[in-house]
Amino acid sequence: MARIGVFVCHCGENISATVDVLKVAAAAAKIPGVAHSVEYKYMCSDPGQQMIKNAIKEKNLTGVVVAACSPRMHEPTFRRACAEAGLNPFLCEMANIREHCSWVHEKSDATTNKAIDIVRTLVAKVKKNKALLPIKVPVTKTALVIGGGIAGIQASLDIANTGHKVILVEKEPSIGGHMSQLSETFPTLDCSQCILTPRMVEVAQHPNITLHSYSELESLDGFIGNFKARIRKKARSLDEKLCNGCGLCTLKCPVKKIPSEFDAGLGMRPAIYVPFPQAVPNKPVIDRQNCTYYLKGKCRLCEKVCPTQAIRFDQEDEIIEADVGAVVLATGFDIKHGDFFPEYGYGKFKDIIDGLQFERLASASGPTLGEIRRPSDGKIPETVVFVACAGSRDPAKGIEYCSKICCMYTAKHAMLYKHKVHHGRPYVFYMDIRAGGKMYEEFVRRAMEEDGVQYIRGRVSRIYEREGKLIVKGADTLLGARPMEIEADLVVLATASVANDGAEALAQKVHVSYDSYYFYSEAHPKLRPVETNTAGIFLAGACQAPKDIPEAVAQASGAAGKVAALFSQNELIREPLIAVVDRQAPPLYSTCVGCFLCQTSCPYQAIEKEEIRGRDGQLIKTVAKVNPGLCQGCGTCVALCRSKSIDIQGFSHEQVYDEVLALLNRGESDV
Amino acid sequence: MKTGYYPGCSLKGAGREYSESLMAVADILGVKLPEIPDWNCCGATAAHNVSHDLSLALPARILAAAEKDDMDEVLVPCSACYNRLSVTRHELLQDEQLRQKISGLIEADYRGSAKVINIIEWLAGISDLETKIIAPFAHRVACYYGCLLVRPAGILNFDRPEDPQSMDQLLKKIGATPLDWAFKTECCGAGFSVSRTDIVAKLSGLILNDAVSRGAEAVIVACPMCHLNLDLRRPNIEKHAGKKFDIPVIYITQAVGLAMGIAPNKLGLQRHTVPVKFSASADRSAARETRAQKSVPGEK
Amino acid sequence: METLKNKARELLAGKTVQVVIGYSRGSNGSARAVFICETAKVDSLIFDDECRQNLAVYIIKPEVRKLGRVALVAIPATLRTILQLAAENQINDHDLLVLAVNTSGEVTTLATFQAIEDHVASLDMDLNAAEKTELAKYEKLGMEERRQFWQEQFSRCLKCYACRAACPLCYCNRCTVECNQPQWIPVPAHDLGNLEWNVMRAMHLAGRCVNCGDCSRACPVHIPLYLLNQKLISEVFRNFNVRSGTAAKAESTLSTIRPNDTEDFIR
Amino acid sequence: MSDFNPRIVAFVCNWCTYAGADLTGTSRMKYSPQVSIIRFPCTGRIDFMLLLKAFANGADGIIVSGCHPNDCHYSSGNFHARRRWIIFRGLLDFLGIDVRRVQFSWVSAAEGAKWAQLVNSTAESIRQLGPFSCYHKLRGLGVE
Repeated sequence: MARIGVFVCHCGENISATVDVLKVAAAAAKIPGVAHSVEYKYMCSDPGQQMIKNAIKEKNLTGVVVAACSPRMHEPTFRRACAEAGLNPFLCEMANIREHCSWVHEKSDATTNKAIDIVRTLVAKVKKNKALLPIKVPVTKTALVIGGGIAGIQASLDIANTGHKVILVEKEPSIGGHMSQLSETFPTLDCSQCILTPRMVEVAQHPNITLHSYSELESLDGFIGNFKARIRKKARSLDEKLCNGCGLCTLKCPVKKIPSEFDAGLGMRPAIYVPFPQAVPNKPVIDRQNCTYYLKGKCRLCEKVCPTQAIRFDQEDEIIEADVGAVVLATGFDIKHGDFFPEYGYGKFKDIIDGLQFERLASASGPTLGEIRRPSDGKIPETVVFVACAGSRDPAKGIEYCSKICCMYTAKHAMLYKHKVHHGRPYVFYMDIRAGGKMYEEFVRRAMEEDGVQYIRGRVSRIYEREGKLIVKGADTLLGARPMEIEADLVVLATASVANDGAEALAQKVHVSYDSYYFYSEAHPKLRPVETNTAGIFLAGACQAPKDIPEAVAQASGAAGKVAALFSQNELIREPLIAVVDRQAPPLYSTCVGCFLCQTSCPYQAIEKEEIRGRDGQLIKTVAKVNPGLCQGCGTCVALCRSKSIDIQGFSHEQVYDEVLALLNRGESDV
Repeated sequence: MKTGYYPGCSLKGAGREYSESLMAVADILGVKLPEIPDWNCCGATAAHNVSHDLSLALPARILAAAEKDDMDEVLVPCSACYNRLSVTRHELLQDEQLRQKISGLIEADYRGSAKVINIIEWLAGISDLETKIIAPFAHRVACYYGCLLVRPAGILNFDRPEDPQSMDQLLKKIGATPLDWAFKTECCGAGFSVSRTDIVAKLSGLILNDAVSRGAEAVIVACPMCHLNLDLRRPNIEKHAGKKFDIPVIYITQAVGLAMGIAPNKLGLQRHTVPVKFSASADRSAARETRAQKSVPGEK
Repeated sequence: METLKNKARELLAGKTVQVVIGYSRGSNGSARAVFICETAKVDSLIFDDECRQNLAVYIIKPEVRKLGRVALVAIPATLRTILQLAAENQINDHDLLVLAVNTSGEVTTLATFQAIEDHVASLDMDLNAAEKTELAKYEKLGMEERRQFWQEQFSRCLKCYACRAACPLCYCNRCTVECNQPQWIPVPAHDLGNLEWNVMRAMHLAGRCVNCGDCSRACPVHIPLYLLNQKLISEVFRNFNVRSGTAAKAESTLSTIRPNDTEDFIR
Repeated sequence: MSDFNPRIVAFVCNWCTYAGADLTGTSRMKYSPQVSIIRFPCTGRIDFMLLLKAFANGADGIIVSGCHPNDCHYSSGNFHARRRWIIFRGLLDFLGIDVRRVQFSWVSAAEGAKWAQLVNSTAESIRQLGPFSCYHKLRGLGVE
């Protein structure tokens, strides 16, 4: 027989002003199973809590209902009090007679009756509460960082510096990402590589970081604290231990005319190559699609010249397995390429390039050694038109968002051009200028006012080629939408920042949600910006949304902080309000029939298949099993289960069912 | 599948060679194109500047008549008419109340069952077109789509608005070499043909200039208004540009007709202001141009 | 008919299957299910318009599974049931061999789910004209008329659960009506319990029912249960554009979502 | 009907609507006391059988409310609930059970005012509809 204690709080006047608390306590006392019912001025005060503790001991209560404020306010307080008195905290419930009653109704019998209804409801619930123990999940204190751009690098270093192991996976032959391609960075115009490469080296040398370059995540299973990662290390066709990075092979390789990915197609590289001089690791890789040996079966020149005999033509991809406790996704972004702007002739005319290509032109380490020369004929362009919002903020192009970085880097590009070609005429077509950020607006102003960059507010309608010039047609909407044509030698399109090609596939591999543009979704747009909805998986950088470097770095450090916090304990303690699939004695074993409706409905992939086998090891039936590490306790599966085989602790069938009945059936406790 | 034919006013007047050539082509193809009984003006550019209801009612009446005559689709060669009819169908299918209102105005229940198709959709839909080609139209051509054939893209959902390809594909089919040029969808001056010939002269001039400079032997059009501006207004254009253009402007149906070996006068070519001949000089200049183009940096 | 018998004979003789489940003539001249384990009995097999029972109901029964591999004579509804059962992880591919039959006596052997899917793809999933008109008739009634109609119908319900027993998709080991903690459905056959039972039954079949009609045929008091099923079938198709029993890998309608599902009724 | 006070049960999710109702309280907005709240982790948890139980036990109206689409604390629970309700409403309506007695809504943790307004308007419309006696009459023996 239940022995429930009801404790009615006045909350000073907050409750007692409109609710007759004495009546409530009296009525509660009459509810079957209530062994003790009192009211007090402030239940949350020390004496109030003491009252509860004493009652638990003296009346050896089996459950407690505190009729006071919202559980969102004081549930932890009272549950702690119960625990201190030796009552399982999950046998304590709160009846919200303040926010949901005394504060929202006038003083009246109806209000008091409602308070009584609420108490009766919670008494009915607590009678069916079960003593629950918090769930403990072990934590593997190794982090997996996917993506070796600035965000991934920052996250790796920050985590490694807290003394935890990091596995960094980069799909390209070298880490560095887009930042390593940049010439200068806004708003300071300091050289990108100068600030990045030291970080790259630090990653390579850090004792806590294991770098897998030229590798990709194959699969990720498990749950927070306990992931199992399989990493595909793509064959470099080279023994990394033997290779000393002398680069002889890359010089001798007969194939030389392959567009360099690093130089955004403006430069050339051999078939065996290091993407760029400061690459980390500084070890070449053979591009098998273009290597003569793989195509024709002969050559092997690199093998001959290699002083350490490191070349391995027969090398195969390798699968590396790793246990990790947390994952940071830092896969970055890409920019729109190809036949995306037929009206701009992008991809048709050599001298219409995108932002990254301009970065390479302006970069001292680029194909033109930092001189602005147009791709077609290497001439120094007299007139350059920069087009902002090329694709961004354009529903017709299916990209409705702002790419965020274009305003700033376009200003930077125009400046760099002017600094390098003093007599040059830079024009910028823009919609709006979005220079929110420390020293950003000032930077753009400088471009306009000191460097004399011509800003034209209007969109470009069409670009076509005429007698070796690029005719840019647009309108100046600040001068009465005057149509204008500019004869340009070079056009730079600030094409939209978009998610990487592989973004969707990866998201599905690791089970994180993503938006309609394939950017990864944060758990909460404001309050949980670096977490995903999948516990233990965090976000850093532009894979979540277009970002500039400082933002990406800040988020990376944030993610690292989250990982460190997770790793700061040996076990995760989680509220046990999770779903469980029932188990029965043989021959039934479980009422679950294994239709696995629950599995498709679970947002957390928390439902697994469990095979029940007889002694002879022969399969008897396959039933659902909830992984307590993954389940977040939404209960969607519970409502879907036809045979009512899944129940959820804290909101069980019995609890909510009895609540409904108790709420609506005013017994003799009625007034 | 019954395809009705809506000529519209121009094809009975200034642009009658468009209609003549279409009929000649349809004959060879053995396709019947019954005119919509008792059709009326689509309202052209005037109606929608005056009254929204009127601009919907006029096309709605035409389409309702087509539906009444059990037509599943209506071929509308004139781009302007095509545009008005399509927009009307779209708006009325979007908004039930509006549909009922307009149906009331035209005293007929417009249901929207008849699809509106343009000349290119129609020709592209003919499977055995190639088999009818006996004299391939082996010329370098600039396919000129104009404004109304592809816009508003959201409503017409025909080809890609900024760089349409469908006419080029069609011209390839009949043996022509469509050129990549810049003025495919630029405005020719349209309705200013009468009120502001200077504007027409300027805009149409730019179009012809680019076509010629890229070595086109003919400009192919699908709109009587474009044709009128580029052909009938040629003297004004030349005056304004201060140079001569001998490049002919041909309706797509005329090009197809020629490729089918139909006699020029059956196609109404004799009605053009600019004589339809593909001068050797054009060829040479064209050849020169293409060589130039090759050497032009950036050109793929 | 002969082709069917020959097929069955061949399958049993060749030990391809251990039992053929099909139709035979019942004592009262009606068609009833028959389980044939030896070639000698094959001749009792029949197929005609009388054969409407959805024999898939047997294949998930443990006692039938014990018999070994099954060859199942299947009408269209049965084929879809098999796919639905597969989608709900109740049967595995190659568990059974399907003999798809039609009224013109043709027999198609379908060995894999893929084969069944391809076969089913050609079928018309929609309710037939008669069903549509009847459904519309009730939908057109006033709310109060509908309520009275159903109250009258359910008042006859005996809670015999024949509908449940006849339904191949009611395969739970423990039905919710057997839960007594809490007692979801009151035991006695009174109006409330009857309504709750029938609402629950219909809801549990939403997005799953293939409209075989066996529940209604099984009902001793002739409650038109098929109306409820057909209503939900049309609702599911109208709202989610889903047809149950069309694919062996399909996700269940109610356990999947589309962010753009209608919500015109939500404030 | 004027003196009729309907009993209305609100099934709400813990993260959005329950918190929203708390906000109504902290902002001291007033609403009709006929409505009592039962707290669930998520609308996805709400079993359609519970709605029937509420009616069977004397409820004249029901409110089911949770997070707006895409705001679900569990990312998709409300979407599952929405699907379930689409079907359930269709069935109830077909059975001649007045679906106007079940009010579905999305009320976020920030929409204290919306909650008050929702409760009042629902209470009013239920008052108009009168007691749900045709359903309550069904209640026979052995419901519990």
